[in-house]
Amino acid sequence: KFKETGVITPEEFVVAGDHIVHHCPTWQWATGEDIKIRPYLPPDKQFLITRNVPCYKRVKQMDTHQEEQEKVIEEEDDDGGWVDTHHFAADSTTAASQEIAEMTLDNKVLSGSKKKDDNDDDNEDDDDDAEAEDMEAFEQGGMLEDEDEATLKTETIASETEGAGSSESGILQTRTYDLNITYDKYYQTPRLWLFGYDENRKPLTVDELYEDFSQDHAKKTVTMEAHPHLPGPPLASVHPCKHADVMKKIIQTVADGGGELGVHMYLMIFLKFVQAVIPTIEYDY
Amino acid sequence: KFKETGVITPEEFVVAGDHIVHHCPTWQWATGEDIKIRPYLPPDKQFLITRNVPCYKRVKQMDTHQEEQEKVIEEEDDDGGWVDTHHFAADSTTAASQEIAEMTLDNKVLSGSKKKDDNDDDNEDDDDDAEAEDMEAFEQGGMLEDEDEATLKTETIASETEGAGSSESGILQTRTYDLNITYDKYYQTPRLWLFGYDENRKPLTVDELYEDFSQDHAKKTVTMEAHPHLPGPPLASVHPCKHADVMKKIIQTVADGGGELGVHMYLMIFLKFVQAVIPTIEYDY
Amino acid sequence: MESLQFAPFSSGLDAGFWPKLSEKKLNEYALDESSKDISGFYYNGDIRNQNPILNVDYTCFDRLFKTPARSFISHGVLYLKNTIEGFKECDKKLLLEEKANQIWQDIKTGKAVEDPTLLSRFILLAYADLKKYHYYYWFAFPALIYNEHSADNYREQGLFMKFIMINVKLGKKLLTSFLNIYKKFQRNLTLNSIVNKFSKFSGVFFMVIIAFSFCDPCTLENHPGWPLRNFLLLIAYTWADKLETCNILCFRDKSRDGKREISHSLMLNVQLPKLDKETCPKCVGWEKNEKQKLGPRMVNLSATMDPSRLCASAVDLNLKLMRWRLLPDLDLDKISSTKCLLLGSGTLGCNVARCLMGWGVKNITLVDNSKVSYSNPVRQSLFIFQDCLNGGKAKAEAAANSMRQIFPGVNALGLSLSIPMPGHAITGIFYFSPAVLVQTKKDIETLEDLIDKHDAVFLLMDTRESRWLPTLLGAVKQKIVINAALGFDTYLVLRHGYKSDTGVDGTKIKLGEVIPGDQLGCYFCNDVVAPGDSTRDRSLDQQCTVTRPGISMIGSALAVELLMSVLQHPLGFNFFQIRGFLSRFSSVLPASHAFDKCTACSQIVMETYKKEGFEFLVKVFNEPSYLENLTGLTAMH
Amino acid sequence: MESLQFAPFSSGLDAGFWPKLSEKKLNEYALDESSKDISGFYYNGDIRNQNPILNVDYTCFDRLFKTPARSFISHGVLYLKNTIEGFKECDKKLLLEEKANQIWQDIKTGKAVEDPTLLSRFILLAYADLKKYHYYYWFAFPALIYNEHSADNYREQGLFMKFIMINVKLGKKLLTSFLNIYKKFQRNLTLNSIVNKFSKFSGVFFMVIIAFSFCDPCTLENHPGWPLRNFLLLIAYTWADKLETCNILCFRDKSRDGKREISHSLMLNVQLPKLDKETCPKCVGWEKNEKQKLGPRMVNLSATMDPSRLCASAVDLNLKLMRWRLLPDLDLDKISSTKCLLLGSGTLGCNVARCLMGWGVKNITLVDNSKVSYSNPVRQSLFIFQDCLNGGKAKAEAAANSMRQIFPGVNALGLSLSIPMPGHAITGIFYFSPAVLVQTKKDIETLEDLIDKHDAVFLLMDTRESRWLPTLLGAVKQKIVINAALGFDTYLVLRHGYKSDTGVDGTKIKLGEVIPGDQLGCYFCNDVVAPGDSTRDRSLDQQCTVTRPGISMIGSALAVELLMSVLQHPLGFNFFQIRGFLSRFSSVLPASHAFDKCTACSQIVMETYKKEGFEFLVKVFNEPSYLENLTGLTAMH
Ligand SMILES: [Zn+2]
Ligand SMILES: [Zn+2]
Repeated sequence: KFKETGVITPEEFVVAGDHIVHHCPTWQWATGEDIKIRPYLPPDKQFLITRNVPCYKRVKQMDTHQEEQEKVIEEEDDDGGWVDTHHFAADSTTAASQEIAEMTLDNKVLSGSKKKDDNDDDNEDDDDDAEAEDMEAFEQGGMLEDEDEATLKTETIASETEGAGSSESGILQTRTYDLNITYDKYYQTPRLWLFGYDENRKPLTVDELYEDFSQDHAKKTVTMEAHPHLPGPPLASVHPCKHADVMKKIIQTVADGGGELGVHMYLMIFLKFVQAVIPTIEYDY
Repeated sequence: KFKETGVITPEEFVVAGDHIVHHCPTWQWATGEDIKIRPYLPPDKQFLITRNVPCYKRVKQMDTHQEEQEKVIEEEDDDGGWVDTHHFAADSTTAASQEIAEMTLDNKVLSGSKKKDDNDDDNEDDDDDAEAEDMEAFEQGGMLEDEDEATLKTETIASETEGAGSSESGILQTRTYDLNITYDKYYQTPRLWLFGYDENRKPLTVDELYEDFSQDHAKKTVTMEAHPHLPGPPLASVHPCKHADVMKKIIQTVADGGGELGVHMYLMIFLKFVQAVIPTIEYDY
Repeated sequence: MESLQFAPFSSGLDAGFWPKLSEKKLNEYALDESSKDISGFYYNGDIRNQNPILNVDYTCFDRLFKTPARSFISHGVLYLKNTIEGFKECDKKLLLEEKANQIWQDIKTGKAVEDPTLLSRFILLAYADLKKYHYYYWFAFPALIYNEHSADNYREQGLFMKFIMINVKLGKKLLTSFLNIYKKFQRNLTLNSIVNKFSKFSGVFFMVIIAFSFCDPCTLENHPGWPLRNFLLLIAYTWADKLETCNILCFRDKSRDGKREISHSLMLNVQLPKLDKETCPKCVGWEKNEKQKLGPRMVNLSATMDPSRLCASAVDLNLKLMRWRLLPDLDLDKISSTKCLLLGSGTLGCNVARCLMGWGVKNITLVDNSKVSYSNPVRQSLFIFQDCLNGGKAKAEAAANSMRQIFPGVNALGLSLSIPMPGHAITGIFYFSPAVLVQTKKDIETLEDLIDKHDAVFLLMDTRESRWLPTLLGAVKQKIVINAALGFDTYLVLRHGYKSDTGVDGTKIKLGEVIPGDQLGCYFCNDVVAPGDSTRDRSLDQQCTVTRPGISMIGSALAVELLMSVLQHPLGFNFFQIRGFLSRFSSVLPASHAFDKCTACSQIVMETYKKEGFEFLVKVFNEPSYLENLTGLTAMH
Repeated sequence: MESLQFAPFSSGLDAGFWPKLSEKKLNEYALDESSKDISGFYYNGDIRNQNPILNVDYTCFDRLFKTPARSFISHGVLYLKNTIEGFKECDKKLLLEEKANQIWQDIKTGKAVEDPTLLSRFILLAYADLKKYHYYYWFAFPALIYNEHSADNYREQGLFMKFIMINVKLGKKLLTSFLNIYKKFQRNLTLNSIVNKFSKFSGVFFMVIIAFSFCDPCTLENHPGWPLRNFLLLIAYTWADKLETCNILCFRDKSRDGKREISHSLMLNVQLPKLDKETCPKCVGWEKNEKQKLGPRMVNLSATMDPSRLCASAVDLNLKLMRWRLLPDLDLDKISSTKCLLLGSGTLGCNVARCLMGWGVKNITLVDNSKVSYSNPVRQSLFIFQDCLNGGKAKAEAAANSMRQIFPGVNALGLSLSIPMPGHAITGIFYFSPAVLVQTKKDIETLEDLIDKHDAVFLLMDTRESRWLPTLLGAVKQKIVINAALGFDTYLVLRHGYKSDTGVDGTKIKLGEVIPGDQLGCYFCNDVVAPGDSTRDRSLDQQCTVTRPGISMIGSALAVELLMSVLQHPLGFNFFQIRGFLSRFSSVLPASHAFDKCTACSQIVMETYKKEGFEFLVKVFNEPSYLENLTGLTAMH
């Protein structure tokens, strides 16, 4: 049925989740807060989680040409349509679906000219009126740590490998993301949640998050909402209202190309689809 | 100017008030709460007050034919018009204005057939969910009062004269009203306030009040609002929004009849006009 | 000569007294039960046949009490008890005796000659039930008993003709002090004027008639008022040695037709028997209640003081004004008694609820399954920032709560409930299905029950398919169903056709013909696909789609006004459907015929639901194509 | 052989940690500063070049901590200080020494052999400024210093090819206890599998390679991770008598393209110099901050935790979605920065204010001079029942307060102000005039100042004449003026013409011609009488006249949407005036030319006001015919 409608049942979500956990062990099932357990999912398989996923570049550093290739599907629709990406653009349907059908799952971070036309309008003042303490006053000298030879100085490693984004040695200070996939009963689709951290593991602001999202997608679909299983303030999430439609289209495209997708592949496809929204993250290795 | 517009200034209100206090000593100037003193009126002449005005009959006991004579002025007006009374009805204009011009100030309570067609829709449940104490349990016997010969037993007087509404002897248990006339700065007219009490000096409810008001007037103009000078909950008041117009019409009618009204007569006319609203009250003796 | 009988005071508490007392009790007295000095006043200008009233108004607590013009002070004491038991068990005889003794002392010491107002005193024993706004009170107007005085009444022969000459041996001193007494006791009017008048009348200067005079609140022609009792005692105590009788002027005043009249005053000649000057006389004065029994009175002021009731009557009045002034045929009871069920508590739900309250609808139930989020309050008019904290309150409950805060008289109920949707499977292949099935069944029963119990159902959800079940149920249960849906700058407000028992005959109405009410279509009548493709109908998806803020207000207002027009023909405004476009400010009012293959309201769907019930619904929820097959839509594709 | 360097942990606090800690502090710890046991975890499956992270999430406080799948526990202790000083002055060396001693004891007693997770510990010293949502924290990952161990790294030659055979003299017992250690230390993966694999690989059953193994969170190819430090010490303490070197498997795990990979694990051969078993070794472990200094870190979470900021950004996002999805040209800044002045805080004022907030307008000033009465809240959407009590709050202030409760980010101001009206005399013949004149002058100055300071003025009053002065001031000061007025079931929404400096030329526009914006009329342009006959314009008098509840919502929504269309051409919707009739659901959009004798916006009126100012206004207020004479209207009558 998911092929016709693009939606999946909770049972199918569990099947697809088990598949992804098996093949991508960075993804794990989680329970979340006990009081928030949904009865239609097994208690120990409420949602999927992966932590500390690096995100090396901002989306602006990617090729502009991709954005140009983006195409609004259903332009005739009165209420704004839905931006499809180059992955599924009309003129590359076959290639895209081929890629998905093969599930090579390779993630080339495309490098290219920095987008000059910076139409960032989210430049909100981030200055904090609330005063913080002077952090330098807290620094402490004379501690043993400074002398300990056995402690690896990470900064030296980092500087050694500077400029080499994918160097095999050394630590790259980078943004990381914690990702969750929950099941949205209402839309009957998975739903992606993102918690971003900067190089120092400090939470990213909404505007910083947007730097990692494909601008058109982000602005159309990323909303801040309360997590269905976790405590705390609202978190960024890709709104699932268009998921079913897009999934249906992808599956259709694959089917047209002769492929056949089992429901267990649903989340694999989903991750591919979500990657269009957050292109610079590597989360499905 | 009041002749052209029907409105009066605060100064004119004071002049008219002084006139009425002089000629009808039941009316007196009052100050009200100090914090509510209006700067545009003298502190000791903020509003007019008269107390314990009897109201012997309900308006329903009056002649129905009066109500039939009522006529909506400005029927062409989209928003409901304004009910004029028999006093100023088209076919009795001259008589009415004559009466006013002469200012005989007599108040015949018209008696007549009880109105049969009782379209009272205000029959709200007055039953109190909140329990009250059994009052009979409080009664005390053996007190000297019962034996005292010098205390007049009012009930004997009342029963002696029962049926004779205007008997010269005996006490008539009747509703009473406290009336106030304030100045409404917004509408630039006087405004009448009514606090009704039943035969036992208990405050009347809104629905009971309506029994004393000419039905159409009451329903169109009597509202419950906070008194501008007194503390406590909202009180019944004749909304002044139409006063100016009606006053202007009356003055015009009088003028047409050859009469000439000084501004000091304004409140006398006003009382006459208000009597159309509360026909059974005798407040200008 | 007959025995005098005095007309007792009736207590007259003004409208502002109890509110002021409640305020004092709350803010000042608290549990302090000690006696408080208060002031009352009376008037000698009332017209005939009224009880002499001792007025006590909100100013009575003032230390510097200002007696109203032409009124006379009475000195009171307030005993405000904390409990009804305290009120009941208070020793009333003792209270009265204390007061009597005070008056007696003032007479004995001569203080009352200097200030005769001391003779006029009252006791107010009270208990205020501030929760119920019930006030229990008992007044006493202490009068010392002075035995066997009898009097001639000269009233009937005309006041000025009947003055008795007084023995000149009384001398000048007494006259002076009498005049002093008079001045104080009766502030505005002095005896002087009367005396002088009479002097002129008699033509002999020192043929002065001396009368003890007081301002008499009584209006009866044969009886003096209560203040005379203690005054007589004062006279007897002070001058009875020298006088055997005295003249009493019961001064009464009134104005009629602009002319002052005092001719109804009484002139009495009263005998003054000797007094036992050592013993304080007995005292009477407790007021009888409405039943003429010696007991307290109670007044229930909840209607005028309980804010909730005040609010309810203000709102009620506002609505009545609408009828009285403009729409005499408007049936407000019908409106207020219409039970409305609002499915959805978002922008539409909140505004519809508000507008219904504005119309006086009393019973409103809201249903939603989501929580208040931070972006809601600026658009959804029943929520505030506080509702978003800690994950957000449940919307329906929060909305209902907010409605009660707006108007305590509303009967608002909020219910967190998911409405099952076609194509959203409820049975599965795994462990969790039984619980889910049970829950769904329960949810459906709740919804059926809700629709049964309401008269009008508003469909205000944000997806198309969630409207299916309520549409079907509304049709089956023959309820008024109003549907409102928003786009970015468009709105659709629609009344579903009322399903008569005879059903739709299927004949097409020709263009221009009026469609009978029972043959109007529903929200789904124009569709040729079954609900279930959740994302098709995007313009209705508020959770993600944005709308211009004004659109919801307009749509909600129209939805409510549409219901009102359905309930009330006089309102004139009656349409089947409005589709509005804010971008070009235009709207169309199409009407469409019920579709005999409609997935929600066609005969076959209704019949199958009636026959199979939950079984049928399970098929609809689980099999997307079931409805299309059932109605024959599939054949049309 | 080279000296080993261990990659230290980086602290990784999850998004949910600080909110949970704040909750605990508020509801549980209060001022209790005693240490709290918490739990962290790490993972050995990260990809290259990442800092090894010790994660601490919201579950860390759980007594029965559930380590996430494939992660490994670390036992922590939380020192939560009450003050920043306490945080600063806390003796960090002591804390670390205490923890070191605990580890040392666990090693000495053999407890750590039974449960090697005891070796992995951390300290979290923290201070939470709960008002500012500033969190100060400093992690320590205590590592006992074990001197001069050097190691060969066999990693580069491939894991399985480089196993070193171990001396069989270690015996079975050691192997068993080693396996036990291993099992506990590395829960999900046991060495067994590797050993067996290798056994099979080597083909010789007891050619078993014994390696001390741990799950290594480090991803660097030349360095093991931090957990090895205490583990090495344990090995040295427990077995160094028997071993000179040991094999260490730094087990690393990852999956890529659905295939598991462990080949990046490290195999080390480490020398085990003898240890002073009596003295607790020195200890290091305080984490460096972002600047690589030994100091704490601070994170400011007000943006994600401060409810007001969360709310502001949620509202903001909602608005941006409107632009992003539908109206790319929409200038939200222009809208949000438009300062709106609402004259009147009744049904229209409340709904207009709400709708403006929905559009993200930040600066809204409300003006009214009345108080909230009991009948208001059901119609006036910013008030609740509570606002009516004790005589009612001032409307404008109450409305502004309510707006802040809805959205803390709004800059709402409420002002009680009477707007002087033509024909309402302000000077008189008596004692009281000076004060009144002064007050009126002050009121006018306030109003002028308000209009100066705002960009758009909404006229939402309930009388016609009160609109006169703001109309004139709006015209003179060239502001956007939006006028809304209600009848029972009619509404009028009108944009006043913008007055250019050149003025109106008076030529009549022919029917069908478009009227230029600067020649559009105002509310008074269609009148041929001056304002002042207060009761004429009845349909606008809400105080007494009733309206259908829906009318105000529609009128208010249109007034706001009209302003938006004036501010934003892309919205398309742009009209000059709507008159709507709910009774027949229709509306007309007339446009009328400015009237050169208009009492409010004609050249002569504006000029006279500019020239004479207050003097002119006094004449207008006091002399009803003044305006008609001035404009020449009188001549037309
Ligand atoms: Zn239908
Ligand atoms: Zn104009």
